[in-house]
Amino acid sequence: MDAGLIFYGSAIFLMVMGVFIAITGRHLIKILLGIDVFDTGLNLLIVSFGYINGGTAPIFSKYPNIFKNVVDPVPQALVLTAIVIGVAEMAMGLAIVMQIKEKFGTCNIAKLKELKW
Amino acid sequence: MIRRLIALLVSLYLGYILYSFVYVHFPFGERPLRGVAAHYVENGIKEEGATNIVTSIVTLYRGFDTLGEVTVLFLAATGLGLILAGMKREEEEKPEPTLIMETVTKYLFPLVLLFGSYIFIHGHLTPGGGFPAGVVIATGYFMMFIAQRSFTPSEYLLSATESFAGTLYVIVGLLGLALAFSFLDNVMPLGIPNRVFSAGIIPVIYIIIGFKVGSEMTGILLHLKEA
Amino acid sequence: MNSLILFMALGLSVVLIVGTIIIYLSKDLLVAILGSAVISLIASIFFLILQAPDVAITEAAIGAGLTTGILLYAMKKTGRYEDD
Amino acid sequence: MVSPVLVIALTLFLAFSIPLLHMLSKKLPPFVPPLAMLINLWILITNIKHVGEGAMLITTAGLKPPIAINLAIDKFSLFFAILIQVIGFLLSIYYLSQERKDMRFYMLFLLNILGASGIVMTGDLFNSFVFLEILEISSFGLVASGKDKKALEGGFKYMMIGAIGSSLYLLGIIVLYLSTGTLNMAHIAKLMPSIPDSVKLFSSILFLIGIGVEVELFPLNAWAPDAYHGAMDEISTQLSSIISKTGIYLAARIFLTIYGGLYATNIIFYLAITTFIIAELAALMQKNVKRMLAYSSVGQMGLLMLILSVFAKRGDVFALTTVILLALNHAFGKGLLFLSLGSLTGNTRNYDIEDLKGAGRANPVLGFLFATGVLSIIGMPIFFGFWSKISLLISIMKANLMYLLALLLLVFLVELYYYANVIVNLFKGEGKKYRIGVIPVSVMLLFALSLIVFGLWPHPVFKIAQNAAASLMERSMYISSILGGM
Repeated sequence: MDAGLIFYGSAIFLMVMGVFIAITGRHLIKILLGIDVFDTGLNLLIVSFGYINGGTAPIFSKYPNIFKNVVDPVPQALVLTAIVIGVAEMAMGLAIVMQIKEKFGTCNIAKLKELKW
Repeated sequence: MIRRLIALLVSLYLGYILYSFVYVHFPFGERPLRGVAAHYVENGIKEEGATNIVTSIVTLYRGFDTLGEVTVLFLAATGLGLILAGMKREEEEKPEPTLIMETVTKYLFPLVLLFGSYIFIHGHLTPGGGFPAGVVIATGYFMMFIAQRSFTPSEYLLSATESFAGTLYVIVGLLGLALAFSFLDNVMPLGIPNRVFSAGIIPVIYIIIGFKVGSEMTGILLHLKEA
Repeated sequence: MNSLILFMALGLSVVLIVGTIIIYLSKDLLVAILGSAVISLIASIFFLILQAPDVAITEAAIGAGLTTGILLYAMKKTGRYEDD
Repeated sequence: MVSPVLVIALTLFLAFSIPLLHMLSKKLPPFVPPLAMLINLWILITNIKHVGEGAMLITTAGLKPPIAINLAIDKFSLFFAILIQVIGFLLSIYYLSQERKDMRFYMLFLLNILGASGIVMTGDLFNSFVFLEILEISSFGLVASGKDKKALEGGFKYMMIGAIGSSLYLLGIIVLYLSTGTLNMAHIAKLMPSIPDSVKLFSSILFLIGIGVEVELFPLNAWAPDAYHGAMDEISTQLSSIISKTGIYLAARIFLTIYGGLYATNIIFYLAITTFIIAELAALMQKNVKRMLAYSSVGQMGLLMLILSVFAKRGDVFALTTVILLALNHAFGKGLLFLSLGSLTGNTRNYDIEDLKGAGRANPVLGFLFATGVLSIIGMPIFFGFWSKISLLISIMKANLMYLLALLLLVFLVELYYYANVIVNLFKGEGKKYRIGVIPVSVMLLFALSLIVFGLWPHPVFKIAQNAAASLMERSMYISSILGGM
């Protein structure tokens, strides 16, 4: 079995489907869910980039025994940041959606016609 | 329907391009550890004293990013409050929580808080750290909102904690600037690796982040609940 | 990675695919939101398999827990069903 | 010497402490942003003489690059940092005149400026992503904070496109990291020759998508007219004067410094030229003046990217100077137009061209201010716009690109026509008179005055812009000053 196919494949599938859901979604929350799925896929892709065959997690709990073969810690640190940024974007988007629901009475983008879509 | 199908095919095709690109240039698991990553793995413990390398990258090597990350969360909490302010509140019938729920959550709540603080205090030794810890604490509050009839944390206190923790984070960074001419420098003694009191300012930063994230997330949930 | 873990990952990735399709098709937003929570949870298991425990904990707490919570609060306000 | 990292640290400190100050007194929060901008300006100005050839290196975490994050400030970034602080200062003064109950608005505003100054000062790619997110998320909040239907819709669109664009920007960063093993801009630039061409092309397209959202490139600019239209007038000023200028900085920094000459130049060229033409034609069709200004803004950004893509490869310092001059003119001119348009409509948020009839005659001061902005944007003599347009034409003629010259002249005629239409409308017939405070008028006067002063004495500005452009072209200098003798 090809590990690359599983991890890269599912990460990229999530990204693709995320964009697809965001583009074709008719409900604003559905669009946000699409962006969320896209972000999850991207994070998965970045962490899979950092994997090194046979590597262990970059935590040396048996110090001073340092294993030389560890996975790349930098993508993990970057993904930590990306996850938090994703939830921040989501919260902001939901606030806008809730106000839209209150002002327009609907969350269906086909019915939001204040500005030209 | 046809347009959706075309959109699906186009996005799948783009995904296929991305996949084949990635597969050719970065084959899974075969990239050697090099560049800055190799430096972090080899010298991380010596330089910063934390046995969890990811933690030392997050809080010190790339600590400036983490300050920005905390800012993003702060931004989300304030922006959410700003946008939601002035919304009509719908008074609706809330189902009464059962006695079992109420009692169990009352006793579970301190444990959740304890678990959260365990995570951020041991951030430099074990996986976890300030962000998940803060979220665990916020989840504890979330549980209390749902299960208790009259539980509302003081917004005033939340906002004060958030703001105070944020300023403290910047002050810790400025301390590095004052003592070692470099923002966010690890100015405290490193201690012996693998102990709780080690790794210089990393535990301090994670405790601050834990409090800050906890209060921000609780604030977000509170705003959403009351909207 | 031994083949048992790989086999498990393959099974989980099938669940992942089904999850995204459910999010796309479902008219009930509650189902879609829970689908995204499941996807985050599986992603966090993948992170664990990929030797990234820090990311796994964060994703489980933030992606699967908190995001779902705020989405559910928002859904309570905006209505559960997608109207056409 | 005052470390420029304080620009970011102190702004953050003040933004975090606004809730505490609010608890002390409800009157304090509005005064925090101007204070922060003043301190920042002072810090940046005292640092001007320390920035020599190449970039000034400021480390964080006590470690040399590429190990830890660093700030890298050369003349180009200093120029943009000061521009951002000046406009931020003027806007924050403008906000003093408005009654605003919610202190959170000021926090968002301050963090927006922080994101922009972070982007222009950082020397680390991933750090620029974090600041980009700060900039974007605060902009969604600011756009949507008008809370009427248009503002919310514009904010949501911006959010949708911005979220996906910045994620792709992140993917571009990761691709570069995987091929070089570092995130430091100078280090990546140094290792650039070792990267295979296909990876370069791929990552530059990802960057282009991420930055394209900020610089409003077609087809990523669907949000721009709506967000400009929907946002409050001051926020539109901020969008056009600060946020899109930060995008231009980022584009120049990434494509020129890191890639060493625009990569995927053809793609950028065609996208930019499409943006330019479509947006100017759309502006011509508009009956809504604010939307017209928005489209004209998008068109101007397209023009800037167009010049970048044509001239960057040739290493033409004069053309880059033109880009900077145009950006400066646009920042002040469009900012002035949005602000004065808001006052001319009496903050009714009704921007139809028919409703503006006679508003300029009824409010002569505002009419004069609006006319100043228009004259500078279309490039009349004695205004600053004249010099930027002239240098643009000269640089195109020097490069012997006659088709571009013809196109530009044609589009300038279109521009002239729709602006003239608005001006004629403003001074024809009878309009309503609006009361307007001292502070907004003086802020707008400062905008207008700077356009006239720069127009009458263009030499110092020209010199500064030339230095900034030259430092952008000194790629090897930038690399060696950050990495030392490595």
